[in-house]
Amino acid sequence: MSHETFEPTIIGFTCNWCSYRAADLAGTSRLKYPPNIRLIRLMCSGRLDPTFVIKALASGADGVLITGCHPGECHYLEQNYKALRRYLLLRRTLAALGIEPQRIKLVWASAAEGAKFATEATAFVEEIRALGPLGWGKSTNGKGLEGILEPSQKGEEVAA
Amino acid sequence: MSGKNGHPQERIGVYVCHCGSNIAGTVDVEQVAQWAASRLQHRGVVIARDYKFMCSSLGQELIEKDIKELGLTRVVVAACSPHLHENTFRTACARAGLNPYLCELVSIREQVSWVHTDRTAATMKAQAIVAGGVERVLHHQPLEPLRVPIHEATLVVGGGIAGIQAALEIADAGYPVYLVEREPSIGGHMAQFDKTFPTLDCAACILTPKMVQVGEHPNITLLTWSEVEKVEGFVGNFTVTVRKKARKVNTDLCTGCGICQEKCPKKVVDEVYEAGLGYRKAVYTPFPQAVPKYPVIDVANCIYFEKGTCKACEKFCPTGAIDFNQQDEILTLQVGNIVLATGYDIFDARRASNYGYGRLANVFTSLEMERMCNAAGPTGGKIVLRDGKTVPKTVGIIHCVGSRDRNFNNYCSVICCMQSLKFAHLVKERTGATVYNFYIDMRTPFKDYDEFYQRVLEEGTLFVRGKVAEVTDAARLPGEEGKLIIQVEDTLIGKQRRIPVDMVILSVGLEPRRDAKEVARKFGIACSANGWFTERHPKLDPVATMTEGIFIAGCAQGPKDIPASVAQGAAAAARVLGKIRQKEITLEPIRASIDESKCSGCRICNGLCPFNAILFHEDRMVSEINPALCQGCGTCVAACPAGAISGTGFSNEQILAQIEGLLLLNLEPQPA
Amino acid sequence: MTQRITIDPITRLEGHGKIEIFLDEEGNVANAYFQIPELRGFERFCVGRPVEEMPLLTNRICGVCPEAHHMAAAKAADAVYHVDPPPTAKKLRELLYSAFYVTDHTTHFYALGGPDFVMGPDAPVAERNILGVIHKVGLEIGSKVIQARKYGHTVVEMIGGRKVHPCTSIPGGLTKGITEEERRQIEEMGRWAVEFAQFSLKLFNDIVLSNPEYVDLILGDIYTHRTYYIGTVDANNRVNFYDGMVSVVDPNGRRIGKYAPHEYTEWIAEHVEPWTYLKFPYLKKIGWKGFVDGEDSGVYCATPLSRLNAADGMATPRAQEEYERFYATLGGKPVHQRLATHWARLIELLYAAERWVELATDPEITSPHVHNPPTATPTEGVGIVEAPRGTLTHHYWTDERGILTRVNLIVGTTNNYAPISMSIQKAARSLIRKGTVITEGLLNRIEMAFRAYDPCFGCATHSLPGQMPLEVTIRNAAGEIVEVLKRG
Amino acid sequence: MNKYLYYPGCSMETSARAYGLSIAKVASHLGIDLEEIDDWNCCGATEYFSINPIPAYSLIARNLALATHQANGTRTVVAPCSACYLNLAKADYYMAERPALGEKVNEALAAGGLSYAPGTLIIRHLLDVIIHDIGLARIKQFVVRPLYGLRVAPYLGCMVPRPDYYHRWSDHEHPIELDVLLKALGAEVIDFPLKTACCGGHMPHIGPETAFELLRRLISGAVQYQADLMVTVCPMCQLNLDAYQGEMNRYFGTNYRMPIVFFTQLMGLAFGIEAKELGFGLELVSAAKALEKIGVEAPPAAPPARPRKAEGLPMPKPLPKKRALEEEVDS
Amino acid sequence: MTSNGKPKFAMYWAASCGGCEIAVLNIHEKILDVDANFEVVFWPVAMDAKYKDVEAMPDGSILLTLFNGGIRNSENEEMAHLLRRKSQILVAFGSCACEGCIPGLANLSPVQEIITTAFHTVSTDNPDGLLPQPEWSAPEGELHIPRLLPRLKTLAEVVEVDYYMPGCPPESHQIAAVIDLVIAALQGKAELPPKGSVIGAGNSTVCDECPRARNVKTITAFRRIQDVAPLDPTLCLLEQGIPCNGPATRSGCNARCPRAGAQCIGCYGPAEGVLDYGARLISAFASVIEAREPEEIERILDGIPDPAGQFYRFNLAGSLLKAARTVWK
Repeated sequence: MSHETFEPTIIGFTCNWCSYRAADLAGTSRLKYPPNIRLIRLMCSGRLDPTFVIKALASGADGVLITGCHPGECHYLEQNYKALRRYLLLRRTLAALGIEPQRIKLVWASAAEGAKFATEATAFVEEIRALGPLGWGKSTNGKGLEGILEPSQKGEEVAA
Repeated sequence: MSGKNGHPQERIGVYVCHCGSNIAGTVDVEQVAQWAASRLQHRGVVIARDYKFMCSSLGQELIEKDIKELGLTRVVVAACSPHLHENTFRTACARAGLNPYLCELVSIREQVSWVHTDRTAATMKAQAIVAGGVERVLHHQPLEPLRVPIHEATLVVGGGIAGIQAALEIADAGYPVYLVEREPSIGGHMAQFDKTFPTLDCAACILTPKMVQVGEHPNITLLTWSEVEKVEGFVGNFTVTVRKKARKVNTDLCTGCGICQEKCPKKVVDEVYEAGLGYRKAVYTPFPQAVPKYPVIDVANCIYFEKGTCKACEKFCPTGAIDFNQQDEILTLQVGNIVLATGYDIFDARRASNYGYGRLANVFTSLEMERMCNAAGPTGGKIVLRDGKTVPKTVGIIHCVGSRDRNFNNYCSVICCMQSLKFAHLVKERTGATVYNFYIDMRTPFKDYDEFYQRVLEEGTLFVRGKVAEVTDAARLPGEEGKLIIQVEDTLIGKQRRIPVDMVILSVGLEPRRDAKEVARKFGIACSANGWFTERHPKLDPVATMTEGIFIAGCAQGPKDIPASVAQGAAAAARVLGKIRQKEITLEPIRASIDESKCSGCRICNGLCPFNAILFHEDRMVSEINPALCQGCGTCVAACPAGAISGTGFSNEQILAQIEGLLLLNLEPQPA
Repeated sequence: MTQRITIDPITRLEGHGKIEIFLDEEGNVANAYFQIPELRGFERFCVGRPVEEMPLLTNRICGVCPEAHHMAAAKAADAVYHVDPPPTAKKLRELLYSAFYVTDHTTHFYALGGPDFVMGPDAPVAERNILGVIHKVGLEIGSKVIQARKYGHTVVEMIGGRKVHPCTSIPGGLTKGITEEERRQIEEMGRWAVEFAQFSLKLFNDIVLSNPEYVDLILGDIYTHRTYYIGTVDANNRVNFYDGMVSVVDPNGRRIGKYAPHEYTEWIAEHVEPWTYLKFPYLKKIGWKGFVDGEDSGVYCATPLSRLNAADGMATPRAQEEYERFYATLGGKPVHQRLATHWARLIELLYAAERWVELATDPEITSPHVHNPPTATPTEGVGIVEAPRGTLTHHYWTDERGILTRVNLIVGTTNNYAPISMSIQKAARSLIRKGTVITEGLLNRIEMAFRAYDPCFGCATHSLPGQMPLEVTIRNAAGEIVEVLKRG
Repeated sequence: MNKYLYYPGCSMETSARAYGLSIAKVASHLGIDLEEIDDWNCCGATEYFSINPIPAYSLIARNLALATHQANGTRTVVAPCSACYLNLAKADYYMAERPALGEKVNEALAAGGLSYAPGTLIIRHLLDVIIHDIGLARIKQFVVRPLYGLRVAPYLGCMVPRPDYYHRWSDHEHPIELDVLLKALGAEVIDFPLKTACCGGHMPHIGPETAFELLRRLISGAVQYQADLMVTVCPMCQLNLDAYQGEMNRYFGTNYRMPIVFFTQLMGLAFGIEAKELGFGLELVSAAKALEKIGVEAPPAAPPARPRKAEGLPMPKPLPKKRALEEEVDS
Repeated sequence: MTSNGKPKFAMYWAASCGGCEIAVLNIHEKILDVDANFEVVFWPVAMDAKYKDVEAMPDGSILLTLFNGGIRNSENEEMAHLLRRKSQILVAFGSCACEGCIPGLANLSPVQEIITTAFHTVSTDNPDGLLPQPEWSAPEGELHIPRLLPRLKTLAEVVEVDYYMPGCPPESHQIAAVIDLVIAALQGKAELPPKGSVIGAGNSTVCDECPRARNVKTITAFRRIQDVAPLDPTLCLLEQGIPCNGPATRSGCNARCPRAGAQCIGCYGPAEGVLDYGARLISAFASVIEAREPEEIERILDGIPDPAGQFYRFNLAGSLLKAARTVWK
């Protein structure tokens, strides 16, 4: 896909108490943001297992948005700090594997911040669009990873 | 991945809601339904329907009918936010005999139709979301909600007006209450006040009867001079450890006659009740109407405890109630609910050093002023300067000290305007002095408040609109010598003014208790950044907290005046009573559990749970989760390096499957 | 008319190889290429790793001699951090290493190289293996062999933490020492190992040296090359496996010099041929003259035989005796007959066992002081040990945090790539002639040519793992395949 | 021996020689080793900031860069002049806060083969060092000629306590560091309400009338409180108050004769050093009369920190930070 | 060993170091049980064998094949397919076959880079920058060497695997146990585990077998092992700041490395049911870091200078991402 027409696929993780409600609020307030982002609800950003992020990226997502309550306002008191730490370490690891750390982003949004959610979502889609496709499998070919293995397998042999 | 190898045995029904035109307006719902029926068939989708209003009784019946006739084992509804109708559809499934937790509601309204405009894109996203729901629901398990019996007793922390109100409401309803107060007497700040705005009725006159009620109420166990040390357990079953500090006075013998206080030779500045403006003895009750009536010995200042001699109180006590050897007691209370009404501290005016409090003798805080006005106070209600005799001729009252000020607190402390007006009135009434009020904005909402403002205006109090720059005793112009000069920009005339006065009253703001954050941690509730306790919902659930069974009332939740505090006290009580009457409460069965055979006892998870639900068995070297304490956040599930912890409702399998669904990984190949 | 015989895969050497033989018009051997098809990339993917992990990562270059890589890496890491481990740490490392030598040489003699002799080169294939050996020499001896390997590994495990891929060496020493109880066991096993080594030499004596056919085979010209030899020696120019200077002797046995680890680039260079993934090390000072032997060719050899040739003797009494008998029997230094390597290996086996006992009885050996934490800023360092299959060189560069920025490895077997190729060529030339009936045994003799080196291409191909069966392809002058000799 | 890097600034040799002299004496007395920064240049106490910040900051940063090269063993730069102190601190602070600025400044420095990493140095005012590193207790030990009976107005000016980037001072409006120091010397210290008010700064040159009014407020304030003299920590304050007092009198038709001295001069006196060596006599409004009072012995017991009237209402205690200092001096 | 109706046993190495073979030899006496109960038909490292015979064998005629080594080139892949066809039970034997092992780290860089680097080292005399050529015409004729796959694959990526036996190498006592199990199963005395299971390993993680004392985990700093002195011989290494992978690494090795004072580097791979080893470890380490401010957290994370190596040392080829992005491009 060429850059102009590139429509990124983004998975967003929300926490049940703040950011998911922020997303709901964005909806009820009829605020618009691009359709590229698909949300998954967790009870808490502390539930976010880095596996989910890597799984998403490996299965064709071009970016992952992680959202949770503001520090100090976690429904479960301080679990969002754990999310923050995992996020920071995960970014470093992905970077070491050649994935632009900007492809994952952590955003705090309270239940009242529907507008913030919408702007952040829009901004993130644009950031990812600018980065271009990640290329780990295409989300729509129904095969995920294998999707990109095929080409490389066709040209299986590389000239040494 | 288990998501891939499919679950042919499951029979899934997919229901796409039009929500009138709310969804159908942007999403081609028929298309979504057909798509699901064809492309997700091999994932177990046996029927996919669209309907005008799924949440209508007809819509629900549609689902129930299919469950019965088509033998559905899973249901996916694509409609609005689960926060609105999850329950609706779960109950529908339950009615049809399907475990409610085998139903998944995905939002294509808040997350699609209302936030997107492009119909094609919106429809595609809706399909992805449905696919996500289908993949996810394949991994759902039938669950039973947890039921926990509720202990009838309630703990109320804080004996201010809010706590008193809550305690009385619950006790009157016939349920036991423990009221814990840190100070020797209940009453809180209100007991320090003289008059209350706007009605100007005497604080003591309306408060003391309630205090007495509390003292005498058969259902209320009053624990003053006591502090909560530990809180364990969960809604319905809290175990609370309270330290009952040694009064050094045997309350069974003490009659509260007060002789000990007369005879005690040691005079101490009373920082608490008299706001530092007056004195008390080393053995004391904070004020005559104290409840309970029993004094306490202030060990830190008692001559006997310092020097080993004196014992004046003991000598003169007619009933021999003084007991120097009395020790702290540790009580363990079983309660079902907790109300926190721990109140506030006043802003420390010394921090705003440009107003000279603490340096310039005749600068007073509003709380000092309350005491000074109070007939029972250090000056017997006379308004005088620090020398204790001179009556001021000019008085300046400065609003918003420490409030609405980025150097200190950004918020408005709510009560200061009305309080300042009250002082303006009292000062005028008692001294006839000229009174200036320096304000940023006048805030007089609520019943009869603004009327009171008008009244004070008519009384001839002068109002200067502007934030005071400084209060100084450096005279520079004739007539300033020996006065306090208030330097202020009068924003209404746009001029700098220097107004010499005899007395300055700082209307200080309200701040969270110094130890608010620590208390929040102790009770496992959340604090806002500046330390006020966080309510479950700012509008719809103002007295509940995120932690089941713990409620908040009064200024602990944020600055408010007496009427509001009382209202919240009563509200919290009502919520508690509601819970008690349920006898038992059902908890969402979203819980984590540890597979002991997989647990390596690495103890990574042990420190992660804010609710202390994870315990470690040294003997077996494995960790275990107490399901009743677990709140289901899933942090430990995500953290367990051995993958030994799993969480119901949001298991790894469910989330990973949903990811695959959202990314359309397992679609039936397009029919050519 | 062409005849075809197939051998596949090449067996009983760790790793893989492939031989291409071209015939001329007369059908005689024009040339033979020994190709290595693998390359693993350690030089590349170790970059970015913390240097202290190298003893663990480079282990995985070769599971046959991980101890060698562990040691070379540990020594290189010490050098990178400019830290000198406490004496006990060094001794423990050498003790581990000696025990490993016993295991490794035993494995080779009985499981890999030995069968050719024990069973005879023409013995049925199905019997020409360790189980065959056991069947022939008797279970009692078989279990001795197993015992020897077991003891060696037990010591490796006691000091190195694991039987395969030890893990205890870190920059500045070891993560742990040994207890007196462990020391006692180690000593006991060591004493047994000494006996076993002597037993093995006797076995070799009885089965091989007392068999004129084998002696001819050994002394025969097929397996002889007059090359340079290198090997690590201690201060007294005695063979040492763990530490010292690398001694270099010419085809006449004259020592032309000794170099310290950090000087290796002045002595060794690697020649590249486009038809193989393996490089051909040679002596820089002499230069690369192609696959030829003699004083003018930089081709050298690094094997047990080379080590004996490059040294003035062995550092332990019994081994020294054997050393002298060795040269007496084979007509003085240097010995160029490659098959003598098997004997040399057994002498090293004895030395290793004796050294094992020496160290196990060293008073310092149980001291708890086994680590000096590094303090200097890490920069660059070289570590050299004698791997059973040749001198092993690790060379690391790091940034100031000790993160690798560059890595160079010259691995034991690689040293011998050129001589091995030459041996094969020569064997082919002398064994494949027009009209020669190529028999199983004859093909095995081709294999014997390099099996003597105990080449480990698991090691050599550290640059990229991959399996590659040996196949001997014979092409005529037209380049058409005359036959593919695959093993089997 | 406490070792510091010393940035004297331009006035020590000229308008504030009394300060320079007394610092030298007192420092050696207290065992403060002040190592002057080699080749230091103007601190940038000019209006240049308002014209172009980069050169202004570079000018200051050069001093910091030089200091770092010289910083063996110590990281602390001591400036006796408030303006110097503020500017050096300001440069260090903003170079850290605004990396872009930091880079530009370092580009400029690079031209001279210099560079400065913000945060490397700790920039402190002499008074701060004396109070916190030497400590009132030790200072008291050095006092051989207590300033009993001398009534002094402590005057800090605006630049020392504000903006106080590193929160070193007890208060921004009413710091008491100077007060307690003078108390420790035995002087009677008035609670001078104008201690951080403006001395006029550069106004004498720009708008004399404004400057005179500001000076009048200060001096009349001190007079109201019957101070024998005003004590400053800043050459510019001292210069304004001392040198323009006459003109100010003429302008208002007043006749104030308020001596303005540096705190180090009084320290020297209390330590028994000769007045001449401390630069007394260099001031324009002579302090001689005031100094006579110290000759007078038989002092009244030093007044308590905060007189509490027996009758009347109790005063609130000061904030902990201040109380600590007061307790130290009272002890 | 003569053919005698005994079930047939094969062991093969693809891209491996030979350590697995040694580990098998290290079962010592047990090797004789193998001999007694199996006919070893194919085992390159230990015996001369007949490749054509393997081809000739009827499909499924080998009962048990232990396949070690990763899939690095097309030959590896062919052998994998061949042995899959011929074997009833195909075991991915050892870390390389299961998850790529250390050679899998090669998946951090494109294969071209790997070759170029190897042929431009300090000691390489390569003025013309020669690189090995798949086809090369020597004066006497054409020479061929195999091309390499763009990345190293695990056995399961190319053929269906019946059992996984992790470890680098698998512990000998585990191998012995598995051999006993198979023999017992042959004699109908035991059940084989369901296909796809991991055998010869524990069900938990290394900590389960680690004797070191443990407390509630909190990490204030990560430290490099050589900087920790003295090393507390009895306390959990992770609690001493050493990034020990034990918590996330499957048990079965009896915690060898931690016992020896060295941190676990993860050779036994992920625990049962874990999808991505690195992710679990990232989550575990990060969760217990004692800091809330991003700057502070970053400072602590600087203590892990090589996250890719730390978290995917053995597992990269078997991880969800399988290789670094440069390899995919």
